Amino acid sequence: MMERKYRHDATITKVDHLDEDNVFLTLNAPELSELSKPGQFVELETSQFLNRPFGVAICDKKAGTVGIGVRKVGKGTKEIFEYKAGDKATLFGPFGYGFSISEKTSRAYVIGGGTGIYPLLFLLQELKRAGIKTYTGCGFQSLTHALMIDDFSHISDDYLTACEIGEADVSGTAVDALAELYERHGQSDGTIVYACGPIPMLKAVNAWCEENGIDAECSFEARMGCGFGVCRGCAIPVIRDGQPTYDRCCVEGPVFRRGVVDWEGL
Amino acid sequence: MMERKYRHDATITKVDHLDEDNVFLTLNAPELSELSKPGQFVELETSQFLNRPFGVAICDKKAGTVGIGVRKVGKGTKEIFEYKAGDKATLFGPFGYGFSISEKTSRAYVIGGGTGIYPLLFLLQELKRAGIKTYTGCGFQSLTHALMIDDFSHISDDYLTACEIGEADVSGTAVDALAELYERHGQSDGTIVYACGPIPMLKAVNAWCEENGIDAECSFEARMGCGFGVCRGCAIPVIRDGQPTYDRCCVEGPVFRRGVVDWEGL
Amino acid sequence: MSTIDLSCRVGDLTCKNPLIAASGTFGFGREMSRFFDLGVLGGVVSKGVTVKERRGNPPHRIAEAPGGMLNAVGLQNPGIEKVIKEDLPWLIKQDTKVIVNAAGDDLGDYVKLAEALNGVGIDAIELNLSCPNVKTGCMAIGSEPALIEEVTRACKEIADVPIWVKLTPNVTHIGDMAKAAEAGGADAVSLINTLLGMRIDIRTKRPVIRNNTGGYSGPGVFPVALRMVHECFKAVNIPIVGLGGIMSAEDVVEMMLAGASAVQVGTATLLDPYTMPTMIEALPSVLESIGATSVSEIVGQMRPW
Amino acid sequence: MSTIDLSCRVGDLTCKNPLIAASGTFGFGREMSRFFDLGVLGGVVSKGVTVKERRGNPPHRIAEAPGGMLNAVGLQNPGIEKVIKEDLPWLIKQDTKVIVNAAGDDLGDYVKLAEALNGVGIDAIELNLSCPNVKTGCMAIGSEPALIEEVTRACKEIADVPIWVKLTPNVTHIGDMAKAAEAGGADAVSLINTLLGMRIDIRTKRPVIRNNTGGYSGPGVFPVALRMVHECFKAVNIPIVGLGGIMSAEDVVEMMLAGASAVQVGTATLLDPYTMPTMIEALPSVLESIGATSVSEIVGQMRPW
Ligand SMILES: Cc1cc2nc3c(=O)[nH]c(=O)nc-3n(C[C@H](O)[C@H](O)[C@H](O)COP(=O)(O)OP(=O)(O)OC[C@H]3O[C@@H](n4cnc5c(N)ncnc54)[C@H](O)[C@@H]3O)c2cc1C
Ligand SMILES: Cc1cc2nc3c(=O)[nH]c(=O)nc-3n(C[C@H](O)[C@H](O)[C@H](O)COP(=O)(O)OP(=O)(O)OC[C@H]3O[C@@H](n4cnc5c(N)ncnc54)[C@H](O)[C@@H]3O)c2cc1C
Ligand SMILES: Cc1cc2nc3c(=O)[nH]c(=O)nc-3n(C[C@H](O)[C@H](O)[C@H](O)COP(=O)(O)O)c2cc1C
Ligand SMILES: Cc1cc2nc3c(=O)[nH]c(=O)nc-3n(C[C@H](O)[C@H](O)[C@H](O)COP(=O)(O)O)c2cc1C
Ligand code: FES
Ligand code: FES
Repeated sequence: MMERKYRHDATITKVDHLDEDNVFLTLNAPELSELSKPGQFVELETSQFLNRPFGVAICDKKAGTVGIGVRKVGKGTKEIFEYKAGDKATLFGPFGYGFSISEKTSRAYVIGGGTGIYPLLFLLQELKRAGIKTYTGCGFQSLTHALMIDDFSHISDDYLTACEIGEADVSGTAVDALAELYERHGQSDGTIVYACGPIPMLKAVNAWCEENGIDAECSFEARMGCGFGVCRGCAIPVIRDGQPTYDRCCVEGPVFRRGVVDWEGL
Repeated sequence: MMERKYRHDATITKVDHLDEDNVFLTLNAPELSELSKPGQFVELETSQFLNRPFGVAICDKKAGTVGIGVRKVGKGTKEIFEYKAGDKATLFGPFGYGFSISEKTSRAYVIGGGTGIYPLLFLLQELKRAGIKTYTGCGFQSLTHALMIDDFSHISDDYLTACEIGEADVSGTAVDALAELYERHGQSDGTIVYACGPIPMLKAVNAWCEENGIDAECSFEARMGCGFGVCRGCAIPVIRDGQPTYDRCCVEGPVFRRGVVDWEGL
Repeated sequence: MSTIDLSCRVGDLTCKNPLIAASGTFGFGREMSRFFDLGVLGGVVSKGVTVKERRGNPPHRIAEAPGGMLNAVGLQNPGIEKVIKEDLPWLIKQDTKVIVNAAGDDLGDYVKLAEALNGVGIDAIELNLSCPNVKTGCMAIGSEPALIEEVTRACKEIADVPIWVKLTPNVTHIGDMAKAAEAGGADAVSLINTLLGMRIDIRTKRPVIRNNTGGYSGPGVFPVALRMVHECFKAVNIPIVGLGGIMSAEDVVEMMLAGASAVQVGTATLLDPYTMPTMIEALPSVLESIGATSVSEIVGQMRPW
Repeated sequence: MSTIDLSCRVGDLTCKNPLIAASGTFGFGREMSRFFDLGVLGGVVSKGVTVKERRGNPPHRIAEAPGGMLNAVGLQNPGIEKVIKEDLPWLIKQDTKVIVNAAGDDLGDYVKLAEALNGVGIDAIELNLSCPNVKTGCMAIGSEPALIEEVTRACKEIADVPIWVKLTPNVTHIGDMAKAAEAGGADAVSLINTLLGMRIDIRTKRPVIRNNTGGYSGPGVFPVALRMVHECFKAVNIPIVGLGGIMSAEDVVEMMLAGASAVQVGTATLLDPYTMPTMIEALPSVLESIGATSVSEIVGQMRPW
């Protein structure tokens, strides 16, 4: 039988229910963890028809495990929420063009909102390994919705939680946290913003970067058919050669340089 | 919320793998066991589209349990074969017109073939309770295919296993066992044959009964849509008012008096 | 508890809720009454009835498919006379609307059925111009606009109750079929009947269904049904009764947003006899969750892009 | 190990096995080559190609349904020139048959595409007369026998490779469409393309797909596809390439028994990129289990009742 390098019949080794709607799964999948880079995603099989995409949130190549954070929003994620340690799970991946970590990068602002924070954990891990200073801001609806504060503040050189409701480090959005962090740490050559979260957040990040002349890499979500580039289901509006067109979220993305994205077209 | 008397969210309390293809499940389902009569069946939910019909094979009203014997033949039964004690199962039923146990019945010949033997266990239990003598013959391909010999010989007043291949009590079919038992125990007023098994066996039982002038009740199988009489999917050819027509296996059956069955039309 | 108004109207007919049992998966209702009081339903459509008794097709009549099933029952029923004498009197006594599904080989049959049903006390007749499992009539009529119009008009002239026309999805332009029914004076169209399908037993090399082909129903047909309901909603002004693959209260809402004034539930009942009460119980909270205060206000409220 | 002959013929074209990747779910093949060597496949049909580059429809382009999915990609592709320059040279080098799916707005488009593909080194052209997700051409042509015949004949006169005509299932009489293709000189017909469907997000009251409607594919369409393949098998003498909801080697066999000389696999690849190799690995033992010694001997061997 032919080798199936991108198919992983994994075992769930750990299930952490972060709150009523969020679960963090650790999966034993050595080849997957070997191949994964920050910003890439996996496609998880459920009893629903299409597989479900999730960013790789933790990757321990030594242990041969990956972690994904999942928020319960619909039928597929509801099912995933019920997984127990010991259950089997089939995943495909890793897929997609992840975050790029350049030699020139000196400091990174890492901005997340909602479930967008999960894949940033893996990114932060790799940025740290590369010796890059990281300033992280995560935005949530309220403090009760905030997730993994300890993990993020522990791995970042500076970390702020932003909430629109209630008391937090910053009262406002993730972009307000970004502004506050920028206030504190400024920029130098090779400063970059990494962002992952809902479209309105990404738009605001883009506007802020525009204003401050900083480059950004933004991770997008799109409904996916395949996850590996053959169906063209996952269109993200971009500008290529001056023309508006659609890139594939699963191949050219999910991470896009902010300059190529057709922000109006979104 | 409205009561759902014929729906049972049961727990599987015991799983006995009888051989490589046959499993006997005991389910905790008090209302179902309360309602069930021999010859009736349940519809079991699986991940397949339609529910799967199985005869009630054991019914312990005190313990609140029922048992079903399942042979692995296709996708649904393959899934059932993997059930473990503690798993949940949804069943509907009991449905259908079962075996009738008349006051006048003095002795019963109980004939089964293949998976047709399972529902006969429950019948034998009730016949015994009614003080009726039971002479049981079960037919299998070979002795290695024989099932539950101990249970049947224990509950019957006389029991014979018939196999076409290899050494058994009777070498031949279930009908040969019937002939041998009849040889031994004869008939009197109120003798009846109860039969459950594949069509060729039922046809042979019918022919034998015809010859010997004995009545029989035969339990049939048919592909079912609903199991409770509304879809007319489960047609069994019968003669009503001298005309050939189709009865519902799930309502007028699965047990039919041999006289109403359109044996030619089968 | 809930203040959501579930009542709905199909033309002049008012149902207590939009859930009507579809034809062929509810018998004549009596078998279902052991499960629940039929009074909880918006309505019941009878099994297809023909002028004369029909024995139906030989078995197998049923096959499975992913997301659905095929059937070729072949309209087994005792004939209109017996149905009127033995089945309808009981059904009419239930506190729900009663619609009789009428199937024929030709115009004459449909007229006879409509005539016979006059004065019986039912609430509507559903002309089955769409059964794919019989050799003549039904689907053959239902894929020709001129025939649809002719049969509808003839029945409309005779019947003392509203006429619904049940359409087949096995056509190129479903809107044209609905228009033909409207032109013939139909009070409503109901759709979809089953998609024509087939399955083969690879071992025996025989079609699983004795009739060779069968009608495909269940959740697998839902997207097609929804699209067709919306096409008809745009094409005609008479109300639409939507069906095909409805499995949940959410599906009911989706079908009504597409333009259905009421819905029918078929195959779902076969999988769980309590399905319709379950949907009715769940409907208010689904409506609440989308900000609706009544079921009738959502009809056709889908906003196309 | 196994001695089962998997090779099959579609007219003059011989494929090493009957599994051909369907159009639109395999890109131009290159993305799939990281999963396996395309040489294991019987053939690959390219994504639909148009004369000019197409941007495709805005998102969402995908919706889910029980037993399947809806898509309205809208034929996003770089246009025939670029495809010939950048995509086909690589694909042609693979050890498999290459079929280009050609889609146009009108007769002129199809002719231009056929012309452009002359001498390129592909093995066949599949005329997409069936895409439901674009405003003009395709499905509009594919539901009119006269247009099917006209387009087929025009392409046949020009092309230097066999012409397959891909049919839409959204018609009343599929056999008539196949006959029209045959009359136009088609070397084969392939079917089915997607069933036209819709889904609504009940919360936003918007169609889930930005295009409002989409093409329904996956196991939920299999019974319809199978029935239509058999109808065409009875209607025409040219070979049939069967597709629609094939998910397993058993489905391949069922489709071929119904009359398909080869099959295509679409949606199944999206769920598992290794699906086609898995089916090819399983096919010999499935064939053995039904007593066949070659795949070609089972074509059309279904025995109707
Ligand atoms: C590249 C990528 C990375 C992602 N990473 C994460 C993550 O790390 N953690 C997390 O919780 N979620 C993540 N998501 C979102 C996640 O895929 C969806 O929440 C999930 O698919 C919803 O499935 P469902 O069955 O619960 O929802 P349903 O609404 O029932 O799903 C219906 C359909 O819509 C699709 N869908 C619904 N929401 C989304 C969405 N936001 N993005 C894409 N498709 C969607 C589903 O996949 C399915 O096809 C990511 C999405 C993408 C594209
Ligand atoms: C009244 C009744 C009582 C039964 N009692 C028993 C029992 O006690 N033990 C037991 O092992 N089996 C019993 N059967 C047979 C059992 O229902 C089938 O073996 C089972 O449905 C096969 O399901 P599958 O998914 O494994 O097979 P598949 O072949 O994959 O099923 C395909 C379809 O065919 C139907 N089907 C297949 N075989 C049969 C069959 N023999 N009878 C009816 N429908 C069938 C399935 O229900 C399903 O709808 C009984 C059947 C009936 C009608
Ligand atoms: C077993 C069965 C029998 C049916 N009999 C009839 C019938 O007699 N008359 C009719 O108009 N439709 C009949 N139908 C079609 C259904 O009423 C309905 O139109 C179709 O099944 C689609 O709806 P569903 O997916 O909810 O079942 C039958 C369907 C099934 C499954
Ligand atoms: C995402 C997607 C894109 C498709 N694009 C095309 C296309 O460009 N040309 C075409 O002829 N068919 C196209 N199809 C239809 C498939 O080739 C196939 O006919 C259909 O999906 C049924 O087969 P399946 O159920 O195996 O997918 C597309 C299907 C899907 C799901
Ligand atoms: S999801 Fe299929 S191309 Fe991106
Ligand atoms: S299975 Fe539906 S009537 Fe018997």
